[in-house]
Amino acid sequence: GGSSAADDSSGSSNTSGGLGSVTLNVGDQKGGSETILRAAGELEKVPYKIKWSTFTSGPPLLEAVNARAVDIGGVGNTPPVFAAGAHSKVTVVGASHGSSAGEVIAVPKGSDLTSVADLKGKSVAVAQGSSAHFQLVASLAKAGLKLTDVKVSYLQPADALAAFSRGRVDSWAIWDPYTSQILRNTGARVLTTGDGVVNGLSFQVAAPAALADKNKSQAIGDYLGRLRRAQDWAFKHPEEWAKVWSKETGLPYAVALDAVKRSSGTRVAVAVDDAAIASEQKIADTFADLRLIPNHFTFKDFVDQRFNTGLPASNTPARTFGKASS
Amino acid sequence: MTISKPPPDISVIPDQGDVLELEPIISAASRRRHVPRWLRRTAGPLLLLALWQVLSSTGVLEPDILASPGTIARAGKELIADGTLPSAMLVSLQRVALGLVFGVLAGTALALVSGLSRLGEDLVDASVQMLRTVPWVGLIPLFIIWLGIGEAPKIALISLGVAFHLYLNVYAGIRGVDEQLIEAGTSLGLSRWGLVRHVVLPGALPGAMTGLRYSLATAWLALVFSEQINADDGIGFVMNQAREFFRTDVIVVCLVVYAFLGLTADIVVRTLERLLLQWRPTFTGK
Amino acid sequence: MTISKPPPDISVIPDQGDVLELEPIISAASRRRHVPRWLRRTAGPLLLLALWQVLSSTGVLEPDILASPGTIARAGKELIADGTLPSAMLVSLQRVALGLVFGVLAGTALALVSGLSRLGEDLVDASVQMLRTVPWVGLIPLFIIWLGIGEAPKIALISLGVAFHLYLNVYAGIRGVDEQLIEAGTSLGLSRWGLVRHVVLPGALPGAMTGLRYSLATAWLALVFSEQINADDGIGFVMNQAREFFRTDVIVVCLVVYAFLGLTADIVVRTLERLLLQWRPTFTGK
Amino acid sequence: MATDLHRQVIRPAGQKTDRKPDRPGTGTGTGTGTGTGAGTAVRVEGLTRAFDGRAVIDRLDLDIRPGEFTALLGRSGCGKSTLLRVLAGLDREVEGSVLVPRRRAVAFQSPRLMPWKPVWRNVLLGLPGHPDRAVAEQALEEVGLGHRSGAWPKTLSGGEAQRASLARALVREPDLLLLDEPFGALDALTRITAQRLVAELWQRRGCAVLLVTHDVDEALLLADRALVMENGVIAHDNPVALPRPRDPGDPRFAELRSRLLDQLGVDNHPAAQAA
Amino acid sequence: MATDLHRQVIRPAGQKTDRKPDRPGTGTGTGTGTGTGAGTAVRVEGLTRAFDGRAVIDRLDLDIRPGEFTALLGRSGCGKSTLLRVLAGLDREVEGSVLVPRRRAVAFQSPRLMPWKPVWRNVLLGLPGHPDRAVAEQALEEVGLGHRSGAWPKTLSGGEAQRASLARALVREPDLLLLDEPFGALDALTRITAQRLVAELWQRRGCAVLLVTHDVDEALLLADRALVMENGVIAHDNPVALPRPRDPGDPRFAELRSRLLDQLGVDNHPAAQAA
Ligand SMILES: Nc1ncnc2c1ncn2[C@@H]1O[C@H](COP(=O)(O)OP(=O)(O)OP(=O)(O)O)[C@@H](O)[C@H]1O
Ligand SMILES: Nc1ncnc2c1ncn2[C@@H]1O[C@H](COP(=O)(O)OP(=O)(O)OP(=O)(O)O)[C@@H](O)[C@H]1O
Ligand SMILES: [Mg+2]
Ligand SMILES: [Mg+2]
Repeated sequence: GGSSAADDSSGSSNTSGGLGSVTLNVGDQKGGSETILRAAGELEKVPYKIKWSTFTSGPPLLEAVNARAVDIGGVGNTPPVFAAGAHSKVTVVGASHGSSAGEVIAVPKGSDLTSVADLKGKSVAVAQGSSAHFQLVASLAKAGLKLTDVKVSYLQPADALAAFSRGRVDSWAIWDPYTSQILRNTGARVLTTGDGVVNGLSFQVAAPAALADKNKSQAIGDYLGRLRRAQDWAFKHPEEWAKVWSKETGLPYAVALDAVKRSSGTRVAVAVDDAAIASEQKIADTFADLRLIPNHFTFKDFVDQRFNTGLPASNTPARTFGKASS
Repeated sequence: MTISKPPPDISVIPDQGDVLELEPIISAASRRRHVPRWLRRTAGPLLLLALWQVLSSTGVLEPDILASPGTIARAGKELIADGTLPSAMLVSLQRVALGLVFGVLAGTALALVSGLSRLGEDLVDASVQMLRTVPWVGLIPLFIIWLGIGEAPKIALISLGVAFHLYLNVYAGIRGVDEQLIEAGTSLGLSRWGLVRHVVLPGALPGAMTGLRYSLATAWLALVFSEQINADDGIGFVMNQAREFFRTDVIVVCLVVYAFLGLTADIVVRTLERLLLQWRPTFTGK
Repeated sequence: MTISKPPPDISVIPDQGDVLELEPIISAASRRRHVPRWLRRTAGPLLLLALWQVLSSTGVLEPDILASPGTIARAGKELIADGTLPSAMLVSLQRVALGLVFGVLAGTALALVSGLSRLGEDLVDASVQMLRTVPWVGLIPLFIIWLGIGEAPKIALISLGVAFHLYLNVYAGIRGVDEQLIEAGTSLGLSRWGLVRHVVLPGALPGAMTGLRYSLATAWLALVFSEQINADDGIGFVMNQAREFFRTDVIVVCLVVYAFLGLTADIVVRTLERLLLQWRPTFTGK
Repeated sequence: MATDLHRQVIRPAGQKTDRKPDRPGTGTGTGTGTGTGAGTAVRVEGLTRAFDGRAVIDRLDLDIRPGEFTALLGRSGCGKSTLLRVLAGLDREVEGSVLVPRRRAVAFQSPRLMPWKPVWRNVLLGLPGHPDRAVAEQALEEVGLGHRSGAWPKTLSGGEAQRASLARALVREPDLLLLDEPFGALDALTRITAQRLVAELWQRRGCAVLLVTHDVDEALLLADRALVMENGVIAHDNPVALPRPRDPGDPRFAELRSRLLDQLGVDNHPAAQAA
Repeated sequence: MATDLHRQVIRPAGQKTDRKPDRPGTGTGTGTGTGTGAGTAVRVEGLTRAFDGRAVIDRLDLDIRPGEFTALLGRSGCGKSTLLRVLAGLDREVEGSVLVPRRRAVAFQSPRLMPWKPVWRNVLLGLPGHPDRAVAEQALEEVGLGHRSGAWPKTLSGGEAQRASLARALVREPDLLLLDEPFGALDALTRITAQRLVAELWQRRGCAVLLVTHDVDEALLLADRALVMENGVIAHDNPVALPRPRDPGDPRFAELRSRLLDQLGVDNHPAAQAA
């Protein structure tokens, strides 16, 4: 539940308080929060110290949150489900909603598959436990198929690319920026996107211990505000953001710009409301049915809604860079 | 072997002015501990286990730092009951066995080539020394491109790990063979192959055993990576999956299984050593 | 060394009925190749490189399977020019150095304990044999819980890999020391520590060298995993990141750097061996 | 063959050379130069050592008095080296009781030099204090190895290694010197030098010496007692009560030689005998 | 000490024992039993072997005729083993020309048994065909090691190992037999047996033998020629033209012994001499 601290959290960043002595340990991924905040100028005049830690992907970041080595960090929509399923000490405190156009099931150039239903009996590469994993299950379900109707090849993205580009697998469930990369470089074709199938959410996950600390909780509130403003900046300056991002990650600029326009630039900060929780609960139940999570559990137990104030509902449509950009 | 009489007392010698101070040579039989070997060898691991349990039950080791042996045992029992672990082990065992065979053959062959001839050394050794440092993980995409996503890349990865280990130790073993024995073999009219078979290989055997010991471990380690490639069974897969899904208890069960495998490998190699190196009267500690 | 006269012709001996067939002992000087050692040793790697380039330029090796050496060189030059590689190397070198120091100390100490005393062996060896099989990767979550996400878990991972390698080879080395020399040392009145220092350790040195050789490689390998934990610099991080973002050229550059590190490690150990093992007249191939 | 070996080695007066197998308390020997003539230096009672059930040493008794030079002969494989190893305290898989002095030095049958130490370091190994290289050099000079003191052991010739091993034992100044065929690989001249060296040390320190040898003349030239080992026990114990310096031409010497050869099983009928 | 060694070893009549250093074509030796008496078995010309710049063998010349039994004596470290290794074809870091028969057998100064093979397998190692264990057992029986044929080499006593090594060389039936102090660690009786064994093989096969020994009597009892090595060359070459069986009591024997000891630098004035 909310607390009095939540009141100032939505306020501006110039609150004095005892924040000067606070150090916020933020977990990050390469080209993630730190990059966007810096590019948007949101790392100037921060009334507390931020200590960045970089992780290769969501799961190890949440491991660190669970170990109290990190206070807060941003991840996709499935890692919190698994972390919660394992009863890790993590709490979802913020969310953003983006376009699901980047989450696709792709087929290589020259493939004769045209619909998800055609996948029956074919092989699909997917990273286990990723958002694409859920998307695959959901997409198949929508086409009236079960996971067992296809040959699932569990491959990490780098390995999957090798397999996909050599035609060792018939299709690949993948997300951005990988989507933009293969679409641009290998002439792959999209079979289906995640639109209407996945929730397009990503989360800020904090350690309960940090939330219990009054000062830290205040800092987290401020930090979430900065992230929201940075996202707005990115939407307004896609080229600039793509340039920074590509430099940071080594992605080609064209690919980065594609990815920004297709997904990462479309994000809008939203409340972790009941709709969001329900959509995550659906993911949790799906994986529990697949026995990838040992037990059914209530996702709401791992959510703290104190920072929701003033944020739009989670089903607020993502921004688009269509004709009506700006 | 028992002592027929106790070691005599030095005081039997009457104390004269210029008597040499003598010391008794104490028979080993009187000092021998009578705890059987296997029991003493299990003491270490058991002690570790006991420590773990004690720390857990006294609350020094909190469950979220490391679950107690009891919890792990329950998780393990579950994994066994639902068939996950047995079937994973079976699949992995096959992969490891195949990988070991190829790896041992390749490693030994390479070691022979570069151990036996200068030319071989110049060509092979530098290349192997260069390649063995290359991390497997980086090679996985290449392996997929070359060998697909079936069993081949998995077994290739395991073989690679095994081969390098064995290579290094067998090569060092060959280079450590006493030159005097090589000379003796030559002078006895052994052919080049006879020399290899009767002198060089037996001489390199202790080194090879060390290599084998680590190779067995490496094979299981490589499995963790090889079962990242399109696997849906196997102990490495179970562990990778547990990592993705934050199942710390399953991870620890896997680690325990690995530890158990390590012990088994150790027993296998020890038995082999007892059989093959019985000619070696070496230092065995005091 | 040159031959003063050519080996005599057997036909000098007049053909009588019962003459023994003689063979000349051909001086090694007349058979010696005059290619310097370092050149011959670089031949292997250079050959590999040439093969790679040829396959690439003839199109047998397509660029998306493995980029050509030229492409890789360009990518490498870029990484060096923008400072990524040098700074990564520097950071990694520090981690590896620290990890090596701790690992070497721990591994050697453990090996001494279990190599020198039966009791130590019973307690330590079984536990180590059990633990060394445990895959690092599985330990990462535990390490994060125990040691946080700073430098500690990274260095601990490296140390662990190094320590087990060294343990195994030093232990085998100690157990391979000739009992006769131990006896001689004892009879010379060496204390227990003197025995260790003057007999056991030098005798175990060849084994330790093999262990060290692999340890150096292992240290760099462990880096790849340890730099998955909260790193934003280091060669392992660069490689992990390249993997995340499909920079195949960067991956291959990293692999090449690793190969280069392997060669460097090899040169270091070879130099050490030349210095420390010069007393050993062993088989050096023909 | 052995010539004026004892040119400079004259035992001090009062040195007892006859056997004293009785209890040490009853010993009557007067002290040698260093005053350890009384008591006993080695006492072995009922010593048994078996390999794989075969008793190589079988309830052996042996007493050696301080300052006594004892030669041990016997067929190859009869257990001489095994006995030496027990006396050196290196083999404890034994039954029976053994008492030996604390300060012992051994020269093994094979040289057993540490291959990783140059010769001079091998010589100094285990000596208390930090003796100078000069100490080793001098000892090596005495065995004629001064020029090889910096060499690696594996580059030594057979005789050179044996001499290095001997030098290593001799610099230790022990109370009990155990020598296992220390001159076996030496030529006649070098052997005489080495024998003289051992004799000198023995005279100076008054230490007990147990010398395993196959050379009957050598035993008779050097020792106060010549033991013959057989079937795991000391089968024959011959006091050598000849005045020093000894002369192989002496008829008593020849008689003793003949007796020893007989005990060793050599069919030495007078015709083939060299005296 | 050596007694009726040649009890059964009688060299065939016509055996030349005087030195023939001239070109083989001019040799006049008639054949021995196996008919290899003509020509040459070993020819060494201008052989030089240096270690670290020190020439241990320095322009050495040596011819050995087939069927000739040659003894090689010399100070410890003078290069005897080095010469043997060259003749065995094991050391090729040499200058000069060396011709040797294809079939050679060596008994090294140290036994060099493969520690990983039981004694009998060591004996058979490298023999063509797949000889039976019985072959090895018989050879071992002859050197008195029948009971140890299944033992690991490291459990052998010094003399046993030396005998095993000798047996290993003898079963090879070579044209050139190179023996490096093969009897050094043997007691008197065992030594006589082993000497007789070598003599028998030599007589039967008519092979050339080069025996390194430090025992002057041994050299004179067995050899046709006694060489003394010094300063890297064969400094003295003594034909031993004594009838066999030889008697150490023979005045010609004593004279030769005296000459050899003199060449070896032993100060053997008549008083100390045993004849
Ligand atoms: N590898 C080597 N390096 C340097 N010097 C060596 C080497 N091998 C032998 N020598 C030296 O060469 C000399 C001759 O050695 P060799 O073994 O031939 O002597 P030897 O006549 O057989 O002596 P011994 O009777 O003591 O066996 C010795 O001084 C020895 O130290
Ligand atoms: N470790 C062992 N295992 C089995 N038998 C052994 C072992 N060590 C020695 N022997 C045997 O014990 C016997 C005595 O050996 P020892 O070395 O004492 O003989 P020795 O009298 O010194 O003979 P030599 O004069 O040949 O050196 C030999 O028959 C030997 O084979
Ligand atoms: Mg012996
Ligand atoms: Mg020699």
